[in-house]
Amino acid sequence: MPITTDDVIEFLHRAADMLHENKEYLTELDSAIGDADHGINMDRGFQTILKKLPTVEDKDAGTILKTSGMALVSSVGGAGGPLYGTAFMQAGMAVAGKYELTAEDLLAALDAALKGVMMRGKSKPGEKTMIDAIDPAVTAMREALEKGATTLQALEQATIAAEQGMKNTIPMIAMKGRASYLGERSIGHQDPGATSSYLLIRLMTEMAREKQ
Amino acid sequence: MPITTDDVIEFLHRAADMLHENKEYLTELDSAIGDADHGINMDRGFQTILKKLPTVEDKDAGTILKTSGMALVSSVGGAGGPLYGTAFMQAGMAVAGKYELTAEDLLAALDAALKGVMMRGKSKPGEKTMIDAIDPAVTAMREALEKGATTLQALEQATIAAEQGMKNTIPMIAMKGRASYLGERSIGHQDPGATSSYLLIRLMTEMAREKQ
Amino acid sequence: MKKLINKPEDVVREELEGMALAFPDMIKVHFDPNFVYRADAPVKGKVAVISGGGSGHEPMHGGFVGVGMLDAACPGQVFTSPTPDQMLEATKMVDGGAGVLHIVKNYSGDIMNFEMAADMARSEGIRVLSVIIDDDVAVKDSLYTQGRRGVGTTVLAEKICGAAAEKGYDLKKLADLCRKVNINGRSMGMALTPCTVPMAGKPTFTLGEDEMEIGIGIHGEPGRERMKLKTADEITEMLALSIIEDPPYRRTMREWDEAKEEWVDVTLEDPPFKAGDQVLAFVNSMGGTPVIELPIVYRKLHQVCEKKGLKIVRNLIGPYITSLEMQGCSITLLKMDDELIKLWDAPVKTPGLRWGM
Amino acid sequence: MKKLINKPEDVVREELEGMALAFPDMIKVHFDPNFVYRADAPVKGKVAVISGGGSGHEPMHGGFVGVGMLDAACPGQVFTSPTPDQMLEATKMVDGGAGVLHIVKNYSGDIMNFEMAADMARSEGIRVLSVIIDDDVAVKDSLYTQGRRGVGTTVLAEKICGAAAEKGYDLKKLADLCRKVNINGRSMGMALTPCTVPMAGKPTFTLGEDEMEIGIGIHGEPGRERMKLKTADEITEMLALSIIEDPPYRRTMREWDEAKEEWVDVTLEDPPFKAGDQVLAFVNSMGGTPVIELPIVYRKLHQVCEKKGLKIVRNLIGPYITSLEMQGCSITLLKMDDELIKLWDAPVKTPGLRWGM
Ligand SMILES: Nc1ncnc2c1ncn2[C@@H]1O[C@H](COP(=O)(O)OP(=O)(O)O)[C@@H](O)[C@H]1O
Ligand SMILES: Nc1ncnc2c1ncn2[C@@H]1O[C@H](COP(=O)(O)OP(=O)(O)O)[C@@H](O)[C@H]1O
Ligand SMILES: [Mg+2]
Ligand SMILES: [Mg+2]
Ligand SMILES: [Mg+2]
Ligand SMILES: [Mg+2]
Repeated sequence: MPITTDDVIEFLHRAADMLHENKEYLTELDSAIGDADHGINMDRGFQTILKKLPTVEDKDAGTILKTSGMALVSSVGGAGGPLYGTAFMQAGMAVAGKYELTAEDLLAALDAALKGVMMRGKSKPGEKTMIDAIDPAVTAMREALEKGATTLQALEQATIAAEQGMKNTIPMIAMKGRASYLGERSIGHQDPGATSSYLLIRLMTEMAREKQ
Repeated sequence: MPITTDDVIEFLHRAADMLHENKEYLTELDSAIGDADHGINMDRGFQTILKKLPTVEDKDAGTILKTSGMALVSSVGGAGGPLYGTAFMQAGMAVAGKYELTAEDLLAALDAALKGVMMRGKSKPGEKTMIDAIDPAVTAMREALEKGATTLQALEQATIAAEQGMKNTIPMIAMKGRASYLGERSIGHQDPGATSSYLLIRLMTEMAREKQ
Repeated sequence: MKKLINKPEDVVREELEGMALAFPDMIKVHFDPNFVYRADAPVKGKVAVISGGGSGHEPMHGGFVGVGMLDAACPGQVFTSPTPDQMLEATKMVDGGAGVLHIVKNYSGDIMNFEMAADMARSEGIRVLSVIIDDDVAVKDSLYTQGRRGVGTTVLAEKICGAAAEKGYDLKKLADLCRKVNINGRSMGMALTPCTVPMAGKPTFTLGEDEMEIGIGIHGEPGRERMKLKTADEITEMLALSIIEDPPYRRTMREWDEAKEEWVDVTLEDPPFKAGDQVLAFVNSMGGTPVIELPIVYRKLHQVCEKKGLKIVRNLIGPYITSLEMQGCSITLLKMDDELIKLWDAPVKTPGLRWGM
Repeated sequence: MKKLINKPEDVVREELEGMALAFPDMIKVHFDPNFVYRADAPVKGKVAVISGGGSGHEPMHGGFVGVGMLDAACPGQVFTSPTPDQMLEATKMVDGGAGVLHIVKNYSGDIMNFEMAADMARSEGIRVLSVIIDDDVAVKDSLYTQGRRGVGTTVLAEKICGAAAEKGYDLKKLADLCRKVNINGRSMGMALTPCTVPMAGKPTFTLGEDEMEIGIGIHGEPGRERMKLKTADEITEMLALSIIEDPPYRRTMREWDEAKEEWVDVTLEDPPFKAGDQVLAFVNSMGGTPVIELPIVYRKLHQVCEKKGLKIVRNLIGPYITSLEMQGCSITLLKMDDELIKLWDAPVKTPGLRWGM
């Protein structure tokens, strides 16, 4: 069952709700090694997406995602804004013009998002950032699809990998973003960006499961 | 037994010690209705007097007192400095040129000090200031001397009156100085300036008793 | 007590040493007795303007010494009036032959010490007139207190009189101008937090986590009311209305009468503000207030003035008459006319206030 | 949390409204997206200089907009980088046809948002060059972190580049000048107390009654060391020596290459200070520091510079790059030459910095 633009829009709505619910949690994580605003930032960004959605509801998935990315870029600020904004914009470019997405399209979008974050943040895996959640998820999904898994199965693998990647950030020393100034003191804390990324991937999987 | 310039100098030394010992106490009183510096101010002023004394040790009582007054004026600041400074300078003028002081000279000096404070502070009895200790003391001493009392007896009366005057400031509403801004809230606190004035008058009496 | 100081007793001297090192083109500092004076003093033929008071209110007064403002400033210990010998020596140092104006804030200590200094200077042949600033509307009566305290209007009077002296006003005219600024300027302040005098080592007063003091003095003197914390808009409106709606204020002050050669009592009355007035609006930080908060106060002040028909023609926003690290603000409104506007706009070059040069 | 604000989410907007009301002769404010720009923008034929960053550091940057300094400033939420659309719209508004210089502080958020804005502006046909300020010697390595943070030197770069733009420097020459200021300027700060971001409602960090943080960043980022409180002289000496004895610092930064039309990696190295250097000494208040304490710090800084053979030829003392109500200070030393001195002395007229006009 392909993913429709309605599904994409539903995802954005539910993501906004989910991030709003996790606002305190993400901010709490950011207060340990950052500046205590990641939850506030994500919430503000996704509320802005909701405001922009009506203008693109009948457009292709690429336009919807690009518009969402621009909404994030222009409302979040900080590091989270350009990173998630670029991720959504690149994901949108990867599926430009499409009204229905296959599992491969979804993988391409996620991969483009990952590359976008790496390009924008000049970062790579192992630096205690959101990349540590997204990168293993993309790899797991690709491998699952190559092995013939269904969309749901592939997403489930991606979620497991993202969760593991998120947890792997705990013992890491931060080398990017504000947390890097803490040096050794950043050890022992879970990265907020990796956490929000995991939550978004998990939400995709939940929706896929419900649509079964 | 007349009062010599040596007695005056001894008084200033002992006053300096006594005020140093009462520094915290006076400051504590001032913290309730003023700015918590009266003890610090008096201590600084009398230490400055001690520094100036060697230059006038062989001079007349008037010069010694005027020099002390100037030392207070130039080192204390605030309200206490000009008030006590003027008191000592006026007292000095009242006994200018004298090397020995009678009880009447002492009364004249105290009276001049009182007038000096009233002139400088534009104040009168009943306003919750040092005047409320000095004014009754001067009256008591005058009345005692008129009735034929000895110097010691007259000073003893002055001390009793000063103590009573000091205690009378407790229920008063302050109408001069910083305490006046407290209005009703100044009631219930003993005026620091009246306290230091009482302590100085009591010291005079103690010295007269020892010299008997 | 957390402070960027060395020994508490050295704070004032070391601050003055730092000022002397930092601004040698504007000021010089004399020690024992302590005063700050214009680098080019005395300016021949110009009336000299002097002020002074306890330290802890920086940049006032030492930071206002320089071309177009004060000729000298006498700093006392923190929150303690300076001594007359400071004012006397400063007066002698900066007198350019045209006399000296003493601008004195209405605190008993300041008044008495300046009075003695003026007497001494006159006995040495220097013409001195003194004008008292008493603009704090938080103090309501003058009968049972020392009267209104001198606060924000002092800064404005120093700037305006400094400019007038530079333009050649004579001593009499300058004193009249200073009195005019005083009766047309009114202020009120508030505090969110107290401050700690270095020598005392503990806060001068305490406030609960949700309390503020409205009508506070610059040494932490109690104000009109201690109340629950309110929003910036509510606070600003309270301060502004207290100032704008203040009824005519009448008090008797001692001034030197040059003809009679004695101190005489002078009765002065503040004319109330009225719709149509042009004003200078001064939002002052108590010292520890985040800079970002001052425009928020100014914004509401602008709205209140507009509603009351007052037109803000000039403004000043920042920490100019402070109380160490106290958080809070004060508002001063000064009714302006063409003379005052011209003098306000005139060039000034001091460590704490500068424009036009 | 005690603050002179209304709703925490309205702080930035209301501050901007207050600034617009207070300084209409110097600045205008654009809302949605938010930016402050010169009242007379665009100035035809002049390169425009823009900066921006999180709010809470006032007067930086909005208070530095005006003749002789910035053409526009983009304020983010408190301690949060602004968004690219702010910089894009500001860039379009102030471009006078000669291109725009973006002065960017080295924080990942600022870098990324400014980079996106520059790309967008170029795609709309505006020449944009960006120079990054990274002068905080508290950060020792650039390999395992984002690199040194941009702090006090930013203020000096904005003043100097603003003056140069006014004098007709072209875009390329202005970017070179800005880079020169950056590699010759170094800073370090310290905090006695934390500060509270309005939206957070509680302090960003905590310090014991007898503790201070040495090497702190302007958002309360951890410094080099948390230690027992020391005297002003000891603190000043620590900061000054960390700056003066800082070894050559090398880092790679991304800059736009106009010939190649792409972002390229540029490696820069700070030349160390040496005896005989002329310097500008900048003592900055973190916002809540009593004004009286700054000259005490300057006094010792002067002594340390003298001992190390550095000659202070200019100075700046006050709250210019603040962290809300944080108490503490930072020191910046900038090696000066005739070009920089001339540009520093040039007239400037902004809400936060003003002289010569
Ligand atoms: N250079 C970077 N590359 C990738 N991710 C980054 C980078 N810098 C920061 N991040 C991510 O951003 C998260 C912080 O986002 P947020 O708190 O919204 O922004 P800010 O740090 O500006 O306050 C971090 O937890 C980290 O996952
Ligand atoms: N106008 C006045 N006349 C007489 N005494 C005064 C007057 N003003 C203040 N005092 C006295 O001075 C005392 C305070 O002295 P001190 O604390 O040294 O000065 P300050 O008030 O400047 O801190 C008061 O307790 C009061 O007795
Ligand atoms: Mg954050
Ligand atoms: Mg006192
Ligand atoms: Mg006092
Ligand atoms: Mg942030």
